[in-house]
Amino acid sequence: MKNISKLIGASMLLIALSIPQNAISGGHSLKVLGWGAKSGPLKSFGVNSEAALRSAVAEINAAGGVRMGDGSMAPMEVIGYEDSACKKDEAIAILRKTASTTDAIVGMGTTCSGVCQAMFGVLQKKRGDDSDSGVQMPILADTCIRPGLAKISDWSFRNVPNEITMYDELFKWIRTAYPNVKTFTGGSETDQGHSFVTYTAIIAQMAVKHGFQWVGPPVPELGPKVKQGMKELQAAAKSQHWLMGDTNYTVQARKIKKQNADMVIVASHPFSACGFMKEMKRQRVKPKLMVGLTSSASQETLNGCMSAAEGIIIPTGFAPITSEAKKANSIVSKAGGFLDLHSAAAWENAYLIKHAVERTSIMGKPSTLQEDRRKFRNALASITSQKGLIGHLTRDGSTGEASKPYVYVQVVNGKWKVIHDPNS
Amino acid sequence: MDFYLNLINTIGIHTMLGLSAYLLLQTGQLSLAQAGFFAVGSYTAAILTVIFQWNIIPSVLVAMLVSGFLAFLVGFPALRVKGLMLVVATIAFSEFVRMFFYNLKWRVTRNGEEIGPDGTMGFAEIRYFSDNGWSNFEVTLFLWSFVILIMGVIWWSDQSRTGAVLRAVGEDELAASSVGINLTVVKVSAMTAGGFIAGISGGLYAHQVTSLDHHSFTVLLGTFAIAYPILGGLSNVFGTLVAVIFIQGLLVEGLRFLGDWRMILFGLLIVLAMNFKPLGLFDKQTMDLIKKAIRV
Amino acid sequence: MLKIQSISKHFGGVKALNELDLEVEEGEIYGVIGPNGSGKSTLVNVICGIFLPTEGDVIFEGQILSENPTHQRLKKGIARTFQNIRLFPNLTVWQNLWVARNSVEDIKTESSFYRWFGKSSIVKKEIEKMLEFSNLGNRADELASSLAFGEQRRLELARALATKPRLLLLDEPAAGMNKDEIRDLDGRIRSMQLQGITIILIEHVMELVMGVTDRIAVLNFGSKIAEGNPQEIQNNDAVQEAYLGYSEDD
Amino acid sequence: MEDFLYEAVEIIQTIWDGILFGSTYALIGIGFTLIFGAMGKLNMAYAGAAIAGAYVGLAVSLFFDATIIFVFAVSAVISTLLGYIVYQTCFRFIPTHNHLAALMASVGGLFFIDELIVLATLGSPMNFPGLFEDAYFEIGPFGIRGDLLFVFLIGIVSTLLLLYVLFKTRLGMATRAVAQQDIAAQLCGINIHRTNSITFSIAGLLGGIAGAMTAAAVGVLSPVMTVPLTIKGLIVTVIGGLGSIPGAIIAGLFVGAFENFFLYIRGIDERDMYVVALLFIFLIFRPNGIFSKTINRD
Repeated sequence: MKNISKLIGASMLLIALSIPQNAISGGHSLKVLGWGAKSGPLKSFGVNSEAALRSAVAEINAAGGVRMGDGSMAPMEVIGYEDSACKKDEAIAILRKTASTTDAIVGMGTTCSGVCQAMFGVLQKKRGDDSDSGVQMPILADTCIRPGLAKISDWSFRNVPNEITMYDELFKWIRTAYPNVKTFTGGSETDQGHSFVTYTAIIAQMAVKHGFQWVGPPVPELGPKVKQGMKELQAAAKSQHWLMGDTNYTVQARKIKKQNADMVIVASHPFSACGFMKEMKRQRVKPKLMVGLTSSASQETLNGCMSAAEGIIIPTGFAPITSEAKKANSIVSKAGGFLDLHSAAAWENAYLIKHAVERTSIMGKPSTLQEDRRKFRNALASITSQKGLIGHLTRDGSTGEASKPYVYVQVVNGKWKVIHDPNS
Repeated sequence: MDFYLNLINTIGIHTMLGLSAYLLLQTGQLSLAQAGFFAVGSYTAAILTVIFQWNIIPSVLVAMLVSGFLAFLVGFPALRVKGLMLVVATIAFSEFVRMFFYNLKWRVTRNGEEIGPDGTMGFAEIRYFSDNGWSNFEVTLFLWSFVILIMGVIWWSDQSRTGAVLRAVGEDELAASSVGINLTVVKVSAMTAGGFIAGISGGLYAHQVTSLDHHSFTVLLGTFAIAYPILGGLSNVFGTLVAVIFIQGLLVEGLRFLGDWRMILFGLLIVLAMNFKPLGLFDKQTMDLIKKAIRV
Repeated sequence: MLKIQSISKHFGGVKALNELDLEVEEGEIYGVIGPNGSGKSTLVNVICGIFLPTEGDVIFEGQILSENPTHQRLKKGIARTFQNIRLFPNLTVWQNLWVARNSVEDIKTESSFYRWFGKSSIVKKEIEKMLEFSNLGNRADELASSLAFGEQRRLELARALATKPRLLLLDEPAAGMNKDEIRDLDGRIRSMQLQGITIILIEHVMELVMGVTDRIAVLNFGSKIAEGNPQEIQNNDAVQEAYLGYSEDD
Repeated sequence: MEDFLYEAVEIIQTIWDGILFGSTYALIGIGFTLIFGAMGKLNMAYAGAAIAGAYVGLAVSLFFDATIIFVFAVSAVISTLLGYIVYQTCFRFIPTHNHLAALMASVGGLFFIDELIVLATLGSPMNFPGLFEDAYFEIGPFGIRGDLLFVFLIGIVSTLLLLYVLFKTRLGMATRAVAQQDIAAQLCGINIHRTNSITFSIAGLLGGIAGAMTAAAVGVLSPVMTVPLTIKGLIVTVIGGLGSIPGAIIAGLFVGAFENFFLYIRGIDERDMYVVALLFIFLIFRPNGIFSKTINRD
């Protein structure tokens, strides 16, 4: 049995190693632990969010740190930033590890909606419900934009814009800013839950609401009856959608060319949005306007297809428009990350944590850990409005759905340019 | 503690997944369909506990029967072909299953909330364990009782004539059929047994992660299912367990502190392991070492 | 007992068997000889159901075995050995014999659960008998691949016997054997005949064939050119001609 | 009538586009078939290596401002090298009869290559220079992409070159000898490892061209492309018949057209289901592929 025990011993040792070194230390500091995708195709999420989180924490500490329950100022400490690879099982393992083996007061992760959906499911649904054996640990996600995730658990928090109001406002603004745009069509990637549902249930519905005329395949019910409309849209427009890993977009682009709409919606992540927009360019589909999915308002789109994306308008939760935002942007860039709608949320989360901690009395001792987490959760839940990088982050206390400010950006000459700020 | 229990649960689920491929691999057939059976099992069990509010035990058993039956049906046409053709056919099968679940919508309203599988949005809030106040330790006991039962049955059949027949088919099909072994029956039975096991493991997995969507059941999962027995060696069931501990415990969880280098090392270590131990980590050489160690 | 009725087997343009007729009586040892490429192994494969004949029928005890696959023919009582030994190399000697217990008699006497998952004393006794027959009694737990060549031949023969056949096809069992081993094999074949097994012996080693068989058929280019007892065959002109240029133990 | 004409034009256009794109599947399929023919083994790292080659080609073009032909050449060379490395690391030292271990090792190789790409690019999609992006010919109602036509021609030329090498040179002779009877080939003095590594390199070369072609046709390179490309390549290999190069070409073009057609008439959600169904039909009725004449009894 020597070999097996050796192997088991070695793996236990490695697992022990993988727990942050200072995880259980008595030091007087406010500990947080983050995670995100640091491997796999979505690696940029984790890398950027880690850079943003660490930079923001450094800023907070440089400004004196966080005021704890005993009145003293303590530094905030990121005790680790783990790789969840945007996979459910791994994120759950990290969540449980954070909750049970570290004295982090809050877990910060992750960016991927599908992963949040699983992770939140492991948490206790209603706080104080003793019959529920779910994990009791506050989680603060940077993004996880899929609608409806807030209701899964009382312990889950997200820092995301509300996509419904975001696109509602967007089309209202387009109506006035581009009076000659009257018709629209579009496509999406159907294997990505967030892209497709946002497209059918939100973007297309809001465009119709603001009087744009759908010129895609006939969709009788598209309009106020959201659910019915969604179903019809899915059925009718199937052949102008694609999958994330596709390589051939000729059919979709030609269908959209034929529809000759003023506005084309590209509701897709950069991987396939770029392929599709390039195909549109090749087939010389030149709509007056393109509208994109908020997840595409990132550096990846510029890496992938700067020229084909020229002119696309996307609402985003971050742009360097205020002095704070500009400052944060330059700090994070120096730390080797990009600040975009995902990572900016990680930056803001650091400040949200500081704000919440200072609203209550966190002792930050190992003995008070569970109590601290509970207090922290309640404090975080009680925040309904907090200053973020480009405006106020708000949260609806009853539904738990967050809503953060957003701006509209457009690719102009190969760079993201803010074209409208609905708050100003 | 919670974390270690979670890791032990993950190891248990993956061990069952690996064992579901073990029997068929013994007959020399390389099938990547396990991801499909696993997906069917997990969706079935989750639908039963969430939509029909069944107890978990009958749900897992029904999941087992459903995926076993599916494996039985798939086995007949699929096992007509072998080698690379079987690999591709089974990849295609599990992609088909994945696409089925990615189109599956079955929403019902309960207590004012909509629940059930929701197409590409996945199937969230499969919260049987926490809703019924099961502690993670109880979950571990529950899950591992299945693992131990399955390992025991396979260990036993390995020692009996069944094991010898499966291996005989794997070594020389022509010789096996000329001593009277019905190849189709043996292969389809192995596939069906694999389907049963994959169904159980999928049903438990659904409740462990609480949320399912088609991203979990890709070809990659099917590859892992065969990777465990191949990496562990086909000489006995403990090989699979050791391989799961190696991959899930060591490479996935143990190396997490390496951050972005972890996955690179992951691929590299598999290549190295196969080069140095082509018959699996738990091959005859290792067995002899262990036997020697026990004797000393 | 076995009747081969105008069997032809074509591989593309090659006619491996050409309207061949044979008849084997119950209890006899029937030899099949012929130069290389005369269709001997194809004949075995056709009888066992590995190849389906292009034309003609194999009739075993009055029944036509047209579409029956190999394993079903075994249950009817047709077993074989291979020209190039095909054991299960990574199974033990014991397991090699255990796997072969598929006869109708075995299936009837044991419950199927016990057959697959148990190990009854009858099985133990019978396999022990087989081991004794093949002089492998003390090597039961060794892997088949670790046996010497002659032992592997004996094990393969024992494995075929473990299926309790009534007709046994031996495909060049003496290939690569020395004189002593051939003598030993001769004895074994005779003792199997005494147990009531009909044997078809396909062989190049004339010493064995001429000594042990009751009747012999000679094949050339897929057709039977002669049939008779060993003396008749030795004096047959057509046979002499067919073998011209071939050494006897090729 | 007008509707009918419109639909007819669209369907012809759809099938035509599919055939052009199918040439990338065909090249990937040939790679799988070559390796399978030579060793009877499956190299799962193949499509990964192809995409990796295209990445290196892209990196070169970013640093040296190279022409697109140069990018293609670099992709092909790197992928050739990767093919050789994959052989040496995942196949060379694993016993010949052990198919499982070699398969697993190449899966490890796929993970490794994929993750290296992610390490270098953060997984971000990268702009890949297109070929004559403005060449879009409109002939009557039909549109033809000039770049795809070029890509298609490259595919044809490289296939012809491959067939020449395989059937007219000594090297090809040795490769085919090893494929048919490895032991006999060894007895004739052919170094089996050398021949196999050359086969892997040739397959890698084709893969590199296929990777660069795919990237140029899409205009974007991303790590999410490797797995779908692997699956499509495998399906093409089986439909074409294992080991058959003409089969792989025809199957590649056919699968390209088939999936595009079903995308057009049935939509994206069902497209891949039809491709899978096509595969099953072939497995049941023509298990030896398009060009098989007989169905062997198993």
